Amino acid sequence: MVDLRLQFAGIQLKNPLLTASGTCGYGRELAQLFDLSILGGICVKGTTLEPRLGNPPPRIMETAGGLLNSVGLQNPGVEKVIEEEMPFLRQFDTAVVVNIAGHQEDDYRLLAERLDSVPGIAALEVNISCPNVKNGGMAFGTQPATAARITTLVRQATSLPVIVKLSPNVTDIGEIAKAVEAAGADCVSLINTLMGMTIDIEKRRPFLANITGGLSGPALKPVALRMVWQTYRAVSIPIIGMGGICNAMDAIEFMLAGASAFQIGAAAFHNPLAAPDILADLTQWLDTHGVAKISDIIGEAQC
Amino acid sequence: MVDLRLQFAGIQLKNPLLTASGTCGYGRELAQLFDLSILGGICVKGTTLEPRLGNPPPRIMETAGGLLNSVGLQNPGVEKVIEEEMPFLRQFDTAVVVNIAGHQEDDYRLLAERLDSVPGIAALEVNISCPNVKNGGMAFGTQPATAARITTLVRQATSLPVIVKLSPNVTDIGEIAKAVEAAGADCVSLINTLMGMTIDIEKRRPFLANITGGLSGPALKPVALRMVWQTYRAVSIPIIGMGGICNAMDAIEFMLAGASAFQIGAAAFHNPLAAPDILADLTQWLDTHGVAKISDIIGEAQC
Amino acid sequence: MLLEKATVLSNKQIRPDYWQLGLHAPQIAAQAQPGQFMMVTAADSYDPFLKRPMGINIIDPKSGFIRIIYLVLGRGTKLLTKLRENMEIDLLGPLGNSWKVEESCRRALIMGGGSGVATLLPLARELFYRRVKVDVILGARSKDYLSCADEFADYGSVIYATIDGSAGYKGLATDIYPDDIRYDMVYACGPMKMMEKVVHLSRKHQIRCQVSLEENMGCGYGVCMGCICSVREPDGHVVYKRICKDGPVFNGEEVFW
Amino acid sequence: MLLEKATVLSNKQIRPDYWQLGLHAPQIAAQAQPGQFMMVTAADSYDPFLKRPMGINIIDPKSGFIRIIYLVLGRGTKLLTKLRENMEIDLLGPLGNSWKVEESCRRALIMGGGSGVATLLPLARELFYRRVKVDVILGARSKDYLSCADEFADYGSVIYATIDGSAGYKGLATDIYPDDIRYDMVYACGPMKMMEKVVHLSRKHQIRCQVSLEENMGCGYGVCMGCICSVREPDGHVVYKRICKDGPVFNGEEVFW
Ligand SMILES: Cc1cc2nc3c(=O)[nH]c(=O)nc-3n(C[C@H](O)[C@H](O)[C@H](O)COP(=O)(O)OP(=O)(O)OC[C@H]3O[C@@H](n4cnc5c(N)ncnc54)[C@H](O)[C@@H]3O)c2cc1C
Ligand SMILES: Cc1cc2nc3c(=O)[nH]c(=O)nc-3n(C[C@H](O)[C@H](O)[C@H](O)COP(=O)(O)OP(=O)(O)OC[C@H]3O[C@@H](n4cnc5c(N)ncnc54)[C@H](O)[C@@H]3O)c2cc1C
Ligand SMILES: Cc1cc2nc3c(=O)[nH]c(=O)nc-3n(C[C@H](O)[C@H](O)[C@H](O)COP(=O)(O)O)c2cc1C
Ligand SMILES: Cc1cc2nc3c(=O)[nH]c(=O)nc-3n(C[C@H](O)[C@H](O)[C@H](O)COP(=O)(O)O)c2cc1C
Ligand code: FES
Ligand code: FES
Repeated sequence: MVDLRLQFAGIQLKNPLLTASGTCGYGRELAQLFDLSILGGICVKGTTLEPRLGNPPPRIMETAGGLLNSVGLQNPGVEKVIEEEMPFLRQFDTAVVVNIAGHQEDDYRLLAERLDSVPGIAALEVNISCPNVKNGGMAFGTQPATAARITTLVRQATSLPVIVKLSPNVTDIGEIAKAVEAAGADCVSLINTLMGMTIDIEKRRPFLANITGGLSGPALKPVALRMVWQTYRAVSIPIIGMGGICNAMDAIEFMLAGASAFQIGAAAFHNPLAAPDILADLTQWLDTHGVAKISDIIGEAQC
Repeated sequence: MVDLRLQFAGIQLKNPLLTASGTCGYGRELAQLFDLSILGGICVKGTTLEPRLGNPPPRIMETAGGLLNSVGLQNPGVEKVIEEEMPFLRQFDTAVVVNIAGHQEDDYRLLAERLDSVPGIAALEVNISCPNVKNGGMAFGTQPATAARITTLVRQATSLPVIVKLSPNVTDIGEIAKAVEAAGADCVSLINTLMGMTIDIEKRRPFLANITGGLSGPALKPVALRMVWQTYRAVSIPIIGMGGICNAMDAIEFMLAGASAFQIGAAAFHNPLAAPDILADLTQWLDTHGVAKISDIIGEAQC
Repeated sequence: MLLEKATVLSNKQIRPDYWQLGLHAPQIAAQAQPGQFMMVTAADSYDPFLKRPMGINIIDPKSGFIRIIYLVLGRGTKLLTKLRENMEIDLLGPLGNSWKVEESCRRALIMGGGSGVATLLPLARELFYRRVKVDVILGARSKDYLSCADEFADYGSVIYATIDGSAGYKGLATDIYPDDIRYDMVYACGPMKMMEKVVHLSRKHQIRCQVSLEENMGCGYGVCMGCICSVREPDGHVVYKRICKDGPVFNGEEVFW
Repeated sequence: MLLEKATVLSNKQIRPDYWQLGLHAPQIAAQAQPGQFMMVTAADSYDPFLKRPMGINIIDPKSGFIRIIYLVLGRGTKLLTKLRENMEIDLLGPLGNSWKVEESCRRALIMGGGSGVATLLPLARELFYRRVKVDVILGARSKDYLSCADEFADYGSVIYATIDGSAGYKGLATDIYPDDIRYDMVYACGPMKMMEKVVHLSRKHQIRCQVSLEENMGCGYGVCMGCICSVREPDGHVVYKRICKDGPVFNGEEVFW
């Protein structure tokens, strides 16, 4: 049976599957459906210094092969996450990745400092790519200089592994990845959502109250996979790939393109058991194909 | 009954529906399915100075809610198009838009000069956004300076209306649109395909021989619509919107977002009668909603 | 909450635009409470991608029978109409909280409109078995659109309001809110406008009320924060709550319209 | 070429992974020639988005009957298996060119492998009616996978090659290419490797041959330039031709492998 364990960027995973930030809450609901300890890891909802209400509803609209969301980082703030959510998450034998987001650059530093000594955190995922907040968010992730600056701030404030989560809403993702690599990122994760919108033609206004939202789901998988492929050729730090992964075959594509691990997001809306289902099918596929260690397939697609 | 006629950027259309470049050939095959004279216009396959073979197969792969293509501008070259295809197209009472593409900047000037005096051309669509060619193509459309330079070359070489077709593979489409507006474009059309890829996991190599391809179809509609919305706020020249339009409701969304007309591409693969079907449903919707002139809905979505 | 592969027992049109889907889903039927809902899809494809929230209209834990009544609106519900006997369908449920029935409740008013009527039927039944006297007001566009009216009649007295006057009172359900009866609780599910009005009327008469809200949902089980509504906390603060997890039933007074 | 709403007459599994779909499609049946194909979808959704190319296995212009034999491979063909009697399905067809049968043809060899066998049956029938003596070699993984064998037997002599030897010769169809017969034409459809071999063998024996090619298709009717193959022109130039419009049948000699 294939060895699914992975070790990269100072992160140890029992398998390559993590649940993506914003699509698994803090694990409480998924824990009712399956044992969270089966997961390689869990990336919690984007966490900010202060509690955030997020954007007004409607926040979700289905699109062909995916959905738009404009949640806008609703979360109880870092203190509540440490007090109330971390103890719950520590019960499980899985890597807990805390996704952090700021309004201003210094927020990232403060968040990283605050979380540095909290037990049970495997890594920080630095969200500089949220398309749904006015200040900060994606604006940070579309300019190499800002992206690098925030990376440095976080890198200096914590001894935890630093994963920088990149935005797909850019001309050249390789350029941004290089900038954050140079600034000290241990790992990059990509992609966050692609900015999109939909209009209610009866009301003649954007359907989402926030006007635009982030597209996720299988619709954007080809774009995400291309970006992982490009990033793999641009940097030498490991990559966590995501964007539309809904089954084991999708996941294998991402790993062959160069991802060391992958996250599943919207898949859990389509199928709440996506994580266990993908893990089972992945194991079976790797076994059938005689793969001894999952790490053997990383970046193995040739052209 | 609603008046579907439109006039903008020196182009006259009997209705807002054009078939998109590369998805309708030179009209011969569609003419077997319906009368091309029902169309607002037809944008012919990307035409280059010399004949082009395009990329090796496989060139097409389906994705969730869309497809990737890496055709790479296969076409018989501008002379054959003028000799063999234009006479055929002139038979129909529809606006013929010739989509032009070059390897190098000067190609665009030569193409525009050559086509300037050819009878029966309603406008030139300048393709600076093809993701499937090595030299030129998208590389031209992702930098404001190059995009503007090519626009100027074409503008100076022809008296025909100049539509510049923009790439979605950019951080800020408004910036590119402004650059080509300033350089003399009469109109912009958007979006061309989003760059994507897919991997054959059994063969462990990219499925498309060209490695990457362009994503089109409903999957990318939310991204295309958002870009039309942003561009409408960035420039004052008219916009021709496209990207995933498959039904009349989709088309109305684009017009409400700011498009003066729209193109349908991949829709014709899903439903070869997409053009007549959309026109019929569009007319009915506008009538039911008491719209007197189609131009009354352009950019009418408010937030 | 669990994912159950249910078998379709029947699926038929009962009103213009309304269909009734009978399912064998013993695990969910064993747990479901009146007011809870499920996430449902008929598609074996990524389009439509999301599951659809659907209230449970009949819950029979003994036989494992569950019924949904659905309004055919868009792509998802159109696909539901293609289900035939013996086909299988994935259900996620039961989801959300449920209608609260207090021990002290003696007389209750149920107000339903449109597709919201469906989720009120198991409540009426529950109230009936708990010996609460139930009055039901059902609103619809016209006589043809009134669903479950006969079934409600098994549990209480039913009156109608139709916009075109083809059955009962001509007008809105809220127009015939009984001013003169001191209900212990009012339960409402229907269009937002209607529920807002019910809350307003109940407040005027100092009667507590519960409403079941709707919003577009990503997950339906609380992970995405997609389906929020504004709720006023006791301290006056307005917070966002998840309709799918903290609701769909809320105290009318706390909802911030 | 036209778009026709066909009615499903039957849809059943005939072999492991192979299904047979009978359709009433009078307009297409009236026009279709052996070797032509159709673009087919079973989905009322944008996923799968593209139609699937499928050869026509029986064409009966009189009754309007058309049959397809399809291998269940991915999402699109899996959805085809859900079609039931009396359902409707959109067909675009007939598409492409057809097998060329020359007046002078007296004896022909048909070589089919895998799902490629289907499109050869109407050719065998045509040849039979034109009094051409037909030999058929069918290749498959095993006996269970041989389809249409009995039907071919109505039109000519049939021999088999199976990889596991469960029927006929144990090996590849091309292994039993009859070296000693001077056919006027060889017709082949099957895996690329097999067709390449057939072309090679035919060239060796100076017999002309036709092959029916496959490639992923965007449109199926010639507008997208998606489905090309390399063809060597008489002047030696290699050009790209559209399989859907200029093919799917090509002279074996001109295909550039
Ligand atoms: C808790 C709850 C219980 C419900 N119970 C019932 C019921 O018992 N019977 C019934 O007919 N309807 C019920 N609805 C409404 C039902 O979910 C929608 O009518 C349905 O989702 C529409 O899907 P569609 O594919 O037809 O429409 P589309 O327009 O194609 O849907 C597009 C997207 O919008 C969402 N959406 C559209 N309308 C609504 C809505 N009113 N509420 C939530 N999401 C919506 C869809 O779920 C989907 O994600 C309930 C909604 C909620 C939130
Ligand atoms: C002219 C022609 C005639 C054909 N006739 C038959 C027939 O009679 N019976 C039969 O079983 N099969 C036939 N095929 C092959 C058939 O089209 C594919 O098996 C089918 O498209 C696979 O679809 P899927 O959804 O199962 O697979 P998926 O893997 O989900 O398909 C993904 C995409 O790849 C395309 N694709 C995958 N395999 C092929 C292939 N071999 N050829 C072309 N496109 C492919 C699909 O059309 C789709 O666009 C024919 C192909 C061509 C080109
Ligand atoms: C409802 C929703 C909320 C999200 N919230 C966050 C978030 O808080 N932080 C973040 O970094 N990404 C967030 N994302 C993005 C996902 O983590 C992921 O990058 C994206 O959805 C693409 O993956 P998918 O297609 O598998 O969903 C969110 C996505 C969705 C759908
Ligand atoms: C097979 C194919 C070929 C295309 N060829 C061209 C082309 O030659 N020139 C061009 O400007 N756009 C080309 N496009 C892009 C389309 O014109 C259009 O911009 C894009 O497909 C988005 O619209 P859609 O989603 O409606 O297809 C092509 C698209 C497809 C699918
Ligand atoms: S729908 Fe996801 S939290 Fe309610
Ligand atoms: S599939 Fe479009 S040209 Fe052949």
